Parts: sequence; C-alpha cells; structure tokens
Amino acid sequence: MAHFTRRQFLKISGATAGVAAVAGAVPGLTRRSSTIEAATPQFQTSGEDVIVPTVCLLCPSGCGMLARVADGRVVKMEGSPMHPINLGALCPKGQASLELLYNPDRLKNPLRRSGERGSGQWREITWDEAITEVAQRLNDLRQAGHPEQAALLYGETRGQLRSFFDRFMQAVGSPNAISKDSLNVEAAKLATYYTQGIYNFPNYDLENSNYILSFGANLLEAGPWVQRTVAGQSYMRRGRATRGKIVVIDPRQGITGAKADEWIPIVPGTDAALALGMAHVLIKAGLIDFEFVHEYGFGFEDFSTDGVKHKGFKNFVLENYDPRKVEKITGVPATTISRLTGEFAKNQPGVAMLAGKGGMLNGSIGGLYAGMAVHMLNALVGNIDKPGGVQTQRYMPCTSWPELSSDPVAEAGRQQQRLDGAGSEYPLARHAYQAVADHVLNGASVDTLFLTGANPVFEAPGGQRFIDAFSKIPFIVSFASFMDDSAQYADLVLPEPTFLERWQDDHIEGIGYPGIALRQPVIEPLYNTMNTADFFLRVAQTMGGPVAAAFPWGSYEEVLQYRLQNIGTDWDTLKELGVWMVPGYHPARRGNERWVQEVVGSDRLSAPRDGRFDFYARELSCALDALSPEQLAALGLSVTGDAVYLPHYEAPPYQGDANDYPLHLNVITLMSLGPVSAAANMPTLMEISGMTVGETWRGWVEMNPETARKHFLQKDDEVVVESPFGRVQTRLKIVPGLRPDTVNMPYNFGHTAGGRYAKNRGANGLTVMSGQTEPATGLAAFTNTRVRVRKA
Amino acid sequence: MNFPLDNPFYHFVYQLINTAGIGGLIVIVETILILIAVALSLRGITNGAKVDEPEVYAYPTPALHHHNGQD
Amino acid sequence: MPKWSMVIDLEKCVACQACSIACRFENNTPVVSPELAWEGREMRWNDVFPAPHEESGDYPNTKTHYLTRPCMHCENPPCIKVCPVQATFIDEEGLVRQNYARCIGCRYCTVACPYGVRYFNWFAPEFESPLEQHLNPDKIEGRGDLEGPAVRPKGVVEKCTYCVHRLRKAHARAEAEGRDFRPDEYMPACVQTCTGKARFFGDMNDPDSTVSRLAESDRAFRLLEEVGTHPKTIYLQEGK
Amino acid sequence: MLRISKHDREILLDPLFHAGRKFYLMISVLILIMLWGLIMYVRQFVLGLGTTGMERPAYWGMYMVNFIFFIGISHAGTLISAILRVSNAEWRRPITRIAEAITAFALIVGTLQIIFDLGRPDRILYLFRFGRLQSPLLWDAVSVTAYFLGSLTYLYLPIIPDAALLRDNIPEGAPAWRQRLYKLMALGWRGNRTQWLRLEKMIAVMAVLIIPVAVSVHTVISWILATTVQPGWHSTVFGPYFVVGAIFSGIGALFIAMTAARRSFHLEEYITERQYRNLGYIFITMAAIWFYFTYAEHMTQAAGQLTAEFPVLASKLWGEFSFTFWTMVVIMIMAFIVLVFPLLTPDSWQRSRVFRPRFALANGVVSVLAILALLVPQTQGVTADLLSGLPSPTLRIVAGVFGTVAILSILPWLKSHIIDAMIIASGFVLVGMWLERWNIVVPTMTHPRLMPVGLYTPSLTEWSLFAASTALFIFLFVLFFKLIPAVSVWEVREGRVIDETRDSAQMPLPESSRPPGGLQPAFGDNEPTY
Repeated sequence: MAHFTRRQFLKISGATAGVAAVAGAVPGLTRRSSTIEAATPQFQTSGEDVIVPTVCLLCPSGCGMLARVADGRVVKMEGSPMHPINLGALCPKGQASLELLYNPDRLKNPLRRSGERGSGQWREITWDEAITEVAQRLNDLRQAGHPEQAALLYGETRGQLRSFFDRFMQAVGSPNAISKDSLNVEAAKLATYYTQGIYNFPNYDLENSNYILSFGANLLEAGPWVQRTVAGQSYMRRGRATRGKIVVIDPRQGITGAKADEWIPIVPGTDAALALGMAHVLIKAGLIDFEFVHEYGFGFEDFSTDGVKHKGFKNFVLENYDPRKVEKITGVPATTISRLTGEFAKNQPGVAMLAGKGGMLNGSIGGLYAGMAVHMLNALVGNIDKPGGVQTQRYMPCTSWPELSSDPVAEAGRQQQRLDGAGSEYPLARHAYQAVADHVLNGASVDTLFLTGANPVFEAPGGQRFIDAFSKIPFIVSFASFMDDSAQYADLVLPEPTFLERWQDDHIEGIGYPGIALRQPVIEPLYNTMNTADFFLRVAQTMGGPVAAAFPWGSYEEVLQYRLQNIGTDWDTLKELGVWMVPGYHPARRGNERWVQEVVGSDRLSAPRDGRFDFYARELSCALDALSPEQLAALGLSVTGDAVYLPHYEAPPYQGDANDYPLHLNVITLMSLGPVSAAANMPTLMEISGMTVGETWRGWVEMNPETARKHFLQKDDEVVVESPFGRVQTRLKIVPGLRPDTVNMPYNFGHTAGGRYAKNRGANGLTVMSGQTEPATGLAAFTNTRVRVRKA
Repeated sequence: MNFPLDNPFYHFVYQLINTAGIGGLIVIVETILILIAVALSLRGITNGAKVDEPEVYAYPTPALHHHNGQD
Repeated sequence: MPKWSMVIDLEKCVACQACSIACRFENNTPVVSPELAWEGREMRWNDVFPAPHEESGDYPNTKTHYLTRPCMHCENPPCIKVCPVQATFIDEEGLVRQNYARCIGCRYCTVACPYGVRYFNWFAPEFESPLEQHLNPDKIEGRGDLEGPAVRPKGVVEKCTYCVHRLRKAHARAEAEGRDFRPDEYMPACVQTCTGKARFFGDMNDPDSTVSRLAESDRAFRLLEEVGTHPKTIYLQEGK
Repeated sequence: MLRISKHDREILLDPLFHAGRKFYLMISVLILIMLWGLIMYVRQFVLGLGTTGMERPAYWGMYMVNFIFFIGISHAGTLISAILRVSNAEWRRPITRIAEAITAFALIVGTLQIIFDLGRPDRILYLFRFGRLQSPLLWDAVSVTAYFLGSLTYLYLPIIPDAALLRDNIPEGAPAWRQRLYKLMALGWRGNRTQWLRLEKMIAVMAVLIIPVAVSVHTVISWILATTVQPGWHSTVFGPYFVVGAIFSGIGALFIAMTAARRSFHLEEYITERQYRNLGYIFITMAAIWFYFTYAEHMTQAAGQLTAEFPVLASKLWGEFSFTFWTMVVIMIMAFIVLVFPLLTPDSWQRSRVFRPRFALANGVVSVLAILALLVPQTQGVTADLLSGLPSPTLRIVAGVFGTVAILSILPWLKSHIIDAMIIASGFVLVGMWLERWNIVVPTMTHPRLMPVGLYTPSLTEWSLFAASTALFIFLFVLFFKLIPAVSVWEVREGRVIDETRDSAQMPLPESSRPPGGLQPAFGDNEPTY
C-alpha cells in the first residue's frame, strides 16, 4: 500500500509540468481592498518540472530524497516521505547538497600529476588513458607476483559498493581493501560483536522506548543514523501519550544534552566504570531480567568449564563496581548512579546507547570494554530485540556474487598480511585505516594505492603522517569530486560524480527491518566524470584474464540490477520509488530460530552460535586465550585471568603529561558540517556551522567559563591549542555546558585543500592528536590526547 | 486587537491612513498651498511698489504703522 | 478564506537548522562571503540560534535554549505600520508579504520588527557560477510587483513569506485539476523538511486543524507577547 | 533708491564683493571634502549600502544619527528667531539672519542624510507615488517639507529690503549677474509704507506659524523611533526630549556660526556681548531642561529594569556604549559649568594670581592623566610598574581634587571672556548632542530583543559622508553670506532707532531714503553709539 501512495504522489508531482502552463493565467491574490492599485501579480515558474527520488550521501544516515528538477536544473531537495529513515524530513546537509552538485570547485576532467608530488601541477588526460594506466599497473603487479601491493582505502560505502570493492581487490589478489570504519563506528561494532555476537552497530527503537541512557551517543547531532535518532527522540517525547526521558552522559552538553532531561558531565574515558556501577545497582536491587540473563545469557553467574572455575559477570561486578567506588572514578555521585539505574529499570523499555565517533568511549582497549559494558545494560534488563529496546539490523537478500574463478596469483596475494595489520598486529581489528601510514613508514611496501571516499590526511588523527607515507608509495589514485587534502598528493585524480549524478544502492540501516534505497542520476552528469565502480569495471575488463572474468557486467547499474534482482520488486519500480522495504517486521522471539540466526551470535567466528548473549565474552577468550600475560599487557590490559573477558574499567592511557597538558581534547562532529570532507566546501553549511557558539565560517575551540577564567582567556580570543604532537590556532568560545577539564573542537574545519569554501577555514583539531592506534582493536585513538590552550 | 472596523468612523480613519497615495497627495497639496500662499504674499509685496507713495524708507520703525503715509 | 498559521514545538526541535537551509534553497537567499558573515550580514529568513537574554546558569546546572524563528506573520505587524510606501503588506490570508519592486530600502520595517526577521540586501546577491543553477525558478511578478523566491535586487528588504509561491502553486494545481483548493495542500519548505517533526502548519480558521488544536495547548505561547503584535507563528514550550 | 550710511556700507555690504585668499582656500578645501564624499556616495550607490558599517541588527547607523543631528540643528534657527521676534526681544536683530540660514541649510543637509540612508535612492519618488500617511516616515516627510518651505520663506522675507539696498548700492565693477540677482530678489522693493506694512505683517504671521511646525518636526523625528516597540525607544518623553535637544544643539550651532560671522566680517559692533549673554541665558535654560529630560528618560528605564530595555541601558551605563554615554554626560556637565559657574564667580577671584589659565591647565592635565590611569586596567610592562604604587583610591582622589581646582581656577578667565566661554560650551554641546543621538539610536539597534547582540562601527563611507555633509553645510553657509549680508541691515537700523528713542515719548518715523533733491545722502556719517 506504501507503493500505491507513492505512485499517486509521483503522479501529482508529474502534473506540475502541465500546471505550469496554466499557472501563468491564474489571477493573483487580490490585495486588501484598501490598496488603490488593482495589482495582479502573476505566479511564474519553470517550464518542465519533474521529481526524481535519490538517496543522500552526506552522512551515514542515507536519507531518501526527492530532487525537484526544473528545466534540467536541480533546484530543490526534499526528504522522501517514503523513506523509513527520514520520513519526509531532511537535514541541512541534504538540503544544501545542491551546493555540492553545482560547486564551482568540482573536478571536471581526469588529472595526471605533471609536477612534483603536492606541487599542484596537473594535466588533463582522457578516461581511456587513466584506465589503461591503472590496468597496466595492476597487471604488472600481478605478473610480478605481488598483487597484495595494491591497496584500496575506502570511506563511506553504501549498499553493494563495499562488497564490490572487496571483490575487486580479491580478484586482483590483494587483501588490502581497508575501510575507515576504525575511525568511527568500529568501536561500537566490536562491542556488539563480543557480547551479542553481531558485527554491526545496534539499532535502537527509540519510538517505543521510555528511557534513553546515552553514553556519549550524540544522538541529535552526529552518529551512524542521526536523522533516525532525531525523529525517534522527537516521537518519543511528544509524538505519543507518554513522554520518555533522555539522560545524556557526556563531558560535553551540546545540543543533545541541552535538549535532554538530564545531563551528566562524566570524567572523560570512564563510561565503563559508570555502566558497570549501574550494572552493580541493577543486580543488587534485583532489577534485572532474570529469565534473560539465565536462559539467554552466558557467563552471568560463575561457571566452570573443563573443571576450571570461571568468575561470572555478576560476582565480578558486585565485587568491583560499588557505586561509591564508581563515584570516585567517574565523578558522578553514587546517589545519581543509583537513581538513574532505578529510573532506567523501572521505565522499561529503555535503552543504553553506544556512541559512534564523538563520544569519549574509545581511546584504548578500555573503549571496547566500555562499549561492552554499556551494551550489557540492555541485556541485563532483557532488552535485546524487543520493541523499545535494541534491535538488530536485517538486510535485503541480495543475489550473491558469482564465484571467483581459480587464480593462483590472486589466491597467493590474498593470503598475505594486511597492510594495516588488522587481524595480525591488532588481533581484534577488522580494519585499521589510520595505521596504514605507520606501516608504510615502517617499510611495508605498497605500489598502488586507491583512495575513494577517503581523505586520510584530513580525517585521521595525526593525519600529516599520511603525507610522509604517500611519498613512499609510487602510485596513488584518488577518486574525488574535489581536489581534497589527500588528492593533492596523488598521481592520478579521477573525478567522481557527486551522489546526485550516479548509480548506487543503499541498504537502509537503523530501523531493524530490511530495506533498500537507490541513488540514481538526478540529472545528466555535469562534467566528464565516472562513477568509481564503473572505473573499476572498465579497469577489470582492460586487465583481462580472471579479473575480467570476475566482472562480467557492463556498468555498475547492471551490477546493481544483478544483485537486487530478488528483493521483491522490479528495477523500474525501484527507480520510480527510490526505496523498497519489506514491511511487517516483528522482533524475533527469544530462543526461536530467527533469534539464533539474526539476533544473537550469528556473526561469531569461533565461539558457539547458541543464541546466548555473552556476559563473559567467549569470542574474546577465543581470540586472546593463546596470549601470554606479557602479550596481554602489551595490548594495554591491566588485568589477567577472567577479568580480561569480562567488561571492566581500564584507565585510559593519556598522551601528554597532565601538568603540562591539563585539558582533554574532543573533536566533535556537527549536525551542519557532518563527517564528510566534501561538506566543508558547501558555503551554506560553512555559514551555519557555528550556530551554537555564534560563529560562522571558521572553527573554534569550546571551553568552560571557569577554565577560561583560570587561563585569562576571553571569548573570541585567538588561541593556540597545543599537544605534544603539534599545535593549531583557532578562536575561543565560552560554553558553560562543558566539563572544565575538556575542550572541544568541531570537525571538518582546517582543510588544506578541497575548494575555495573549505580551504584554510579554521583549524583541524585532529592534527594535534596522537595518531596512535589502539594495540588490540586497531581503532584510532581519538580521545586520549591531552592539550593545553594559550593565547596566540 | 484592532480598530473597530464595523464602526464607520474608525473604518474611515483606518482606510484613510491605509490608502496608498494619500500621503503623497497630502504632501503635494500642502506644498502647493504653502507655495501659493507665499507666492500671493510676495506678489502683494511686489504690487506694493506700485502704490503711489513718494516716501520710501530703508528701514521701518513701529511708528510707521500709525503713519498715514503722507508727509 | 484560510488564516495560515505555524506551530513550532520547541521540545521536538533539535536545532538542526534544516528549516533555515530548506528556506534558503526554496527562497534563493544568497550565501554571503565570510567577511560579510562575520559582520552579521547573513541572510537566513528562518534562523536558528541560542535564545539570548536567558540565564543559562553555571556548570553543571546549565542549559542552552535554542530558538528557531521564521516570520511571526503577526496579526498586528509593526513592520507594515511603518512602511512608507506599502512595500510590505498583509494579505487577506494573513501572510505578511514583501514587494521587492516597491521597497525603497529605508529599513524602517527591519528596525520596527521586534523579532528581527526582516533582512536587507546590503549588496546585490551573488551566486558564484555555477551555483546560480540551483536557484528556484518560481516567482510572483507583474504590474510593479516582485515577490516570492525571485532573486532580489540590492538595497531592498526581504523576509519569510510562509512560502507564498507554494500557496499560489497549490492553487494553480487545484485549478488545473478542476477541483477546490484544500488547505492541507500547502506547507512552507521549512515545515516539510523539519527533522524533528516539530513544525505544524495549517488553517487557523478551521477549528479542527492541527494548528488550531495545538494553539490551545497549555504549552502554547507566542514570542514577545508583551509587544502586542499577535503572532500567528505559535510556539510550544519545552519540557512542560 | 535706498541709502545706507558709509559705515554700515563698509562693514556690511563691501565684504560681499571682496574675497581674500582665505576665502578661496576655505572654499577649495570644502569642495575637496565634498568631492571625496561624492566619490564615496557614488561608490555606495553602485555597490549597495553594504559599504557602510551597518549590519543586522544595526540596521540604522550614522546616517540616521546625522539626520537627527542636522535636523536638530535646524531648530536653532527659525525657532529661536521666531520666538524672539514674537516676544519682541530687541537684541535678536543682528543674529536672526544667521539663525534662519542655519535652519535652511541644516534642513537641506539633514534631508540628504535620508537619501544617503536609502537602499534604493532611485525609488525616492515612490514616497510620493505610494506614500502611506500611516508611516511616521511620511509624517516626517510632510513635516520637514512644510518646515523647509516655511523656513525658506521666513529666511527670504527679511532679505527683500536688504536685496533692494544692495541693488541700489552695488559697488562699481560688481559682476552683472549679481546685479541681476539682487534685482530679482528685491522683487521691485521700493520701501514705501505699504510694502513695509505688508512685509512686517507677513513676517509676523510666518513667525507665529513656523513655531508649531518646528516643534512638530523634531517631535515627529522622535516618533519615528518611539512608535516602534524597540527597547529604549518606546517612550512618551521622546517628543519633548528631542525638541529640547534640538533647540539646545541649535543654539550651540548658532553661537559658533555667529562668532564665525562676527570674526570674519568684523561685526563686533553689531553682534556684541549682549547677544552672547542673552542667548546664553536661553542656552542655560535649555541645558537644564535637557538634563531633566535625560535624567527622566534614563531613570524610568533604570527603575523599571524591563528584560529587554535594561540591557540597552546597561550597555550605556557600563557596557560597550559607556564611553560615548559618559563622554556625553561629562561634556554636557562641562558645558553647564562653563555656562553657569562664571555667573557665580565673585569678582575678587579675578584679582587672584592663582586663578590663571595656565594653572588651570596644569591641574587639568594631572586630573586627566589620573582618569586615564583609572580607565586603562590590566596594564602591563612599564605602565604597570609606574601605576603599581598608585592604588585606585589615590588616583580617584587625585583626579577629583586636581579636576576641581582646574575648573575653579579657570572660572575668572571664563567670566572675562564670555564669547570664548560660549564657544567652548557650544562645542561641548554640539559634540554632546551628536553623541546623545548616537546613544539613542545605536544601543537600541545593537540590543534587539531576539537577536544576538550586534556591534556597529561606522565605515569610511559613513565618516566621509558625515564630513562631506558638514562641509556642504559650511559651504552653503559661507556662500550664502558672500551674497547676502550676515546681519539684517534694515532690522539693525530699526533696532538702533528704537533703542535710541526708548526713553522718548514718541517713536520717530524712519528716515526717508528719498533723495531730497540731489544724489547726496540726506545724513552724514554720524556714528551710532551702539
């Protein structure tokens, strides 16, 4: 029936073209009779007016959009009412996406470097030249027997694109398809994986929830599906009969804290202790879901396997995390902990939310434990896959990729160690994007590096290391719509069409039930651009042999058609609607088949997939059991034995002496500029970026008034933010809603390239960060750098 | 809260001050009236020269008012 | 004859500024250069900002309140009373509109408006090519009138019109389809895009419309009620 | 053929036909300033009002301040001369023309400010085409138009006999266009009884008519602000407050203008200390009323502490406008001291050796230094070391004591130099009144209710146009008094007769100008003792 409404909607929209002709003849509104002049102003509009559905790509939400195309120009974006993530709403980034499309700094033709690296001298080449060169290069690598020396760094990939890239690199013979997940949501994904056994970010059913405990989840400004959490919280508070409560636990108040009912400014990096303190209260007061923890949980009570006694979660927490002890660690009063816990338990369903990037969770292996501890709060009250609780994302069934043909060169290459050290140096990691620089600088050999949707020089902490690393890489190809911070050091810069001009599908994530959405060219591509996937298809075909055989499609559109042939609708309908869902989703019942297949444990590689939620992380014990205590200590663990597999609080290993560098630096993602580098070159977003602090077009650093007074600093002072790793200059803003020991800098300022609106505006706080990689998880250490602030 | 527009008097006042062009009209009328008055007066002074009075004065005194004009 | 009104639920508003930007692209307000923006010359008919003059308290018992503010479309608009040339006027559906072809740029209305919703074109709007491609082609023009999203000349005042061109378009569509216009066929761009679904729009003359019902809520208030402007943009207060 | 005594002629008429180097130098400088202003205005016209420092929320700035200021100055003139004429104040005679000229020119320059301020000056005629009388701006247009036409008439009427005098006594070799000009302006004036009676009647009528119009002009200007609901403007006292301020600043301008005319045309025997003294009394009265209104205006705001209004007041009392506000208050008090205290000074002080200007200056410098040291907090380096031994109570006492001594010791000098005293006071008042308008317009603009607090700094364009406007004002003034005698010749002569015969029982008739037979003047060069 959704189908029906949508059709009708389009029909009405299509009628606009006809209406326009009539519109000219419509008499204007008559003015108030007191106007002497009998003015009849005419309503005028364009000739042809059509509406095309597509999907946004300016943050990970993936909101459905409707583009109004008037006389061949895209003139307005609206939220698609059919898309379950945004339901007709659209945030400022999506609204402003026309500034991406019609940006004066777009790359218009493929460019080949003609001067020194980074000198900014380029000559235009044809696509055929680019394709031939890349294909030749990859073939040379394969002939030399080192296909693993090709690497691909990718950023936000939606829909099939990630598996497409993975498949391409596999076909070539390289394990190095490296995602930048380790910069943001990977911590939460790993936390869910080691507890629930699902390698994905948990969804939260905020609409039906009564209580939100947000552990640094900036649910109104940033996050994996911010539009979804915004809509959820607004419904939860005023869309239904009872109003839910929101508690924000974050050193920074921000908009989320300001809109919340309660803001708990916690000592940075101590979320694990607080969550475990709450678990303590839950257990001690008997507020837990006994059926869940005993029937569907593992390791809650003490247990013994093969005669070895193991400590369970319950006793571990009762022994170690008394709220009075937690108060000393977190700065949150024990009474508050008890009160919040009581409220949380008595106002079920409620959720304890994990942070994406932007919280203060990660920083060491302690970040993983913090995530696990927070997620376990949901399990303790039995909220896994329940209405109003944590949901598990299901996906549309896609036709599987055809088997790769036998190819010894590629198979040998795929067995090589990954460039980023994930799975080897970092045993728990899936990706360690930021570590690529270190490994290249330490001698790992890379011949050809592809960058797509990735701008490591800017977006990785301590990203300048990548500039040095790039100089050791003979050939770098960057796919970009703008000459961004990283592309300027590339050898080949290939213009990517913006997301409004290309084919790409999009799994709808954040709602639990499966859905697929489609990006399609809203207008003919403006410039001589090529979809990155199309480029790889053509490279594969030019390479010939098994690589070509792996990609028998003519274009990425055909790839999508192949992969999406079994989703329950035909291609034309999907194009017309832009979105397709399977409605009628219900949570899985505990213990039944779907529970085991979809909800708990299905992604586990080693531990049993028995549908039990791990309070004692069996998967972690499988991964770390073989390690000696010394090796464990090297991973940043201060404990041994069972405690390693139980969530516990690890004091964060801060970089920078506490006396010299007294302040924690937190880089925050803004609703306006978002996490995508290209957004910084959209003038409208730059203009509105500093709304909360009354700033525009330039970055700032936020500071508590008390701290500012101590440092003799005043609002709008030019200040230097300094760490052991570097310094940046920016403007000071006084923000009362912030811990006195923390300062914030907004993300997406301080680009060194990327267009006239982005370049040299404000400062990039990530450049003063350590660039360290967490030893166990391979995550970028975002929050363990301490700084000092002084007047410039 | 607004003017009681059902009352004809207030309605008239409201219409009067809300009518485009009235302001300009008033400025023009006022200007014209002043100009006419001034022009008439100046004409009076000019015409005064034609009055047959042989005596002329470079300055007046209040006594002039009571003087019959004939020496 | 409908009487248009907007209700904004501040509790649901998350200060995301989508309304601001939807308005910009619907109504072609220009992006000004950074230098001008620092001087306070940005043009966003619908602005979002931390509410001034509110005691926000000391850490940690502090709270910032955010305000989103389109034109109030007052029933007793101070801007209209002071305009010397009737470039701004209120039509019979209660929309306070602005005629760019008439305005002489004296800025008396911007000064008189207690809400600060009226904006002045200090310079002629500029759109760096090819950014001008995204301009909305809709406008209302003729007989010495220029309204709607039409790109404004320099030196005139402009303001939120509740997207009056959308109303006209909806009327035109109804007429083309040979049926009566219904009040629910039209809403301004900011209402359509609102991420928190905090905005409601409709006919205040219809006692059953959403806005009429919400306006009776005990959370309902109007901005600066004390200045006697009787706004038709109504707010619902936070956290009550 | 009207005649004039040789003495009067040498002093009043002859300078009109001789221009020295100073005159041409002055005119050139003024023209240069105006040309610069014109360039800046053309630039503003082409680019837009963005070339000014105005912004959101400071939508009105220096142009509006100048508008109110110049229109205020215009009150000098006509209002003073009309009131004095109606009240038969004989001493007014030598200064009426200067006062009336100020009115006419200040109105021209003031109206120009509004054109500067328009975003679309090309649409200025829409004010008439679509004018809405509901707008206070239209009230203002009506009022200013009426006042301007009335003032022009009122300026012109007394010129007629003098134009005739010039026509009849023009020196040999004067350019032909000036002869034609005077002939035209004289409107065939003969000076017979009928004409005199008609003229005096008209002047009397105009004097009565112009007073309410003049009052309305500045009231309406205040209403432009007061009819809005902006914090700090929505005040009932604004009408009279503005009128009083206008007259106050007008008299200040008059003092300066008449002193300039007195010095450059050597009119010492026409414009004497009597004029200064009498006008000074009115000045003091106005100052007192002005203080009263200022206090009333700010006191009500301070006592009420309304949420929106109080920040405006606070910005003036201790915020970002405290400098302009307190400067205004201090120099207005100084003006008051300069005006009033000499009257209270005993003569014996004049004989004291201590109370000398040099001594006062020394004391004043110490006091000012102490105040500066107080005003510059958080000093660093050498200054800090110097000041570290001087705690602020000491500085305050030093500033107060030395300041008081300075003021007291200058009083005898002021008492003996009344004209200089008036000029000093006028300068203070003009600056003070400009600042008062600034303090009324700008703080409210930058402290609106719902917007973040703004900041307004006038740009080069605005300063240039201010300078050019002032230059234009002076230029018109200088040019006008190169064509028309600065002192109304016939009025002064009438005044002399009235003065001389004050004690006699009968008022004599004016002397006839009719040549009794020959071309020789009927009377000799009997010097009047005035």
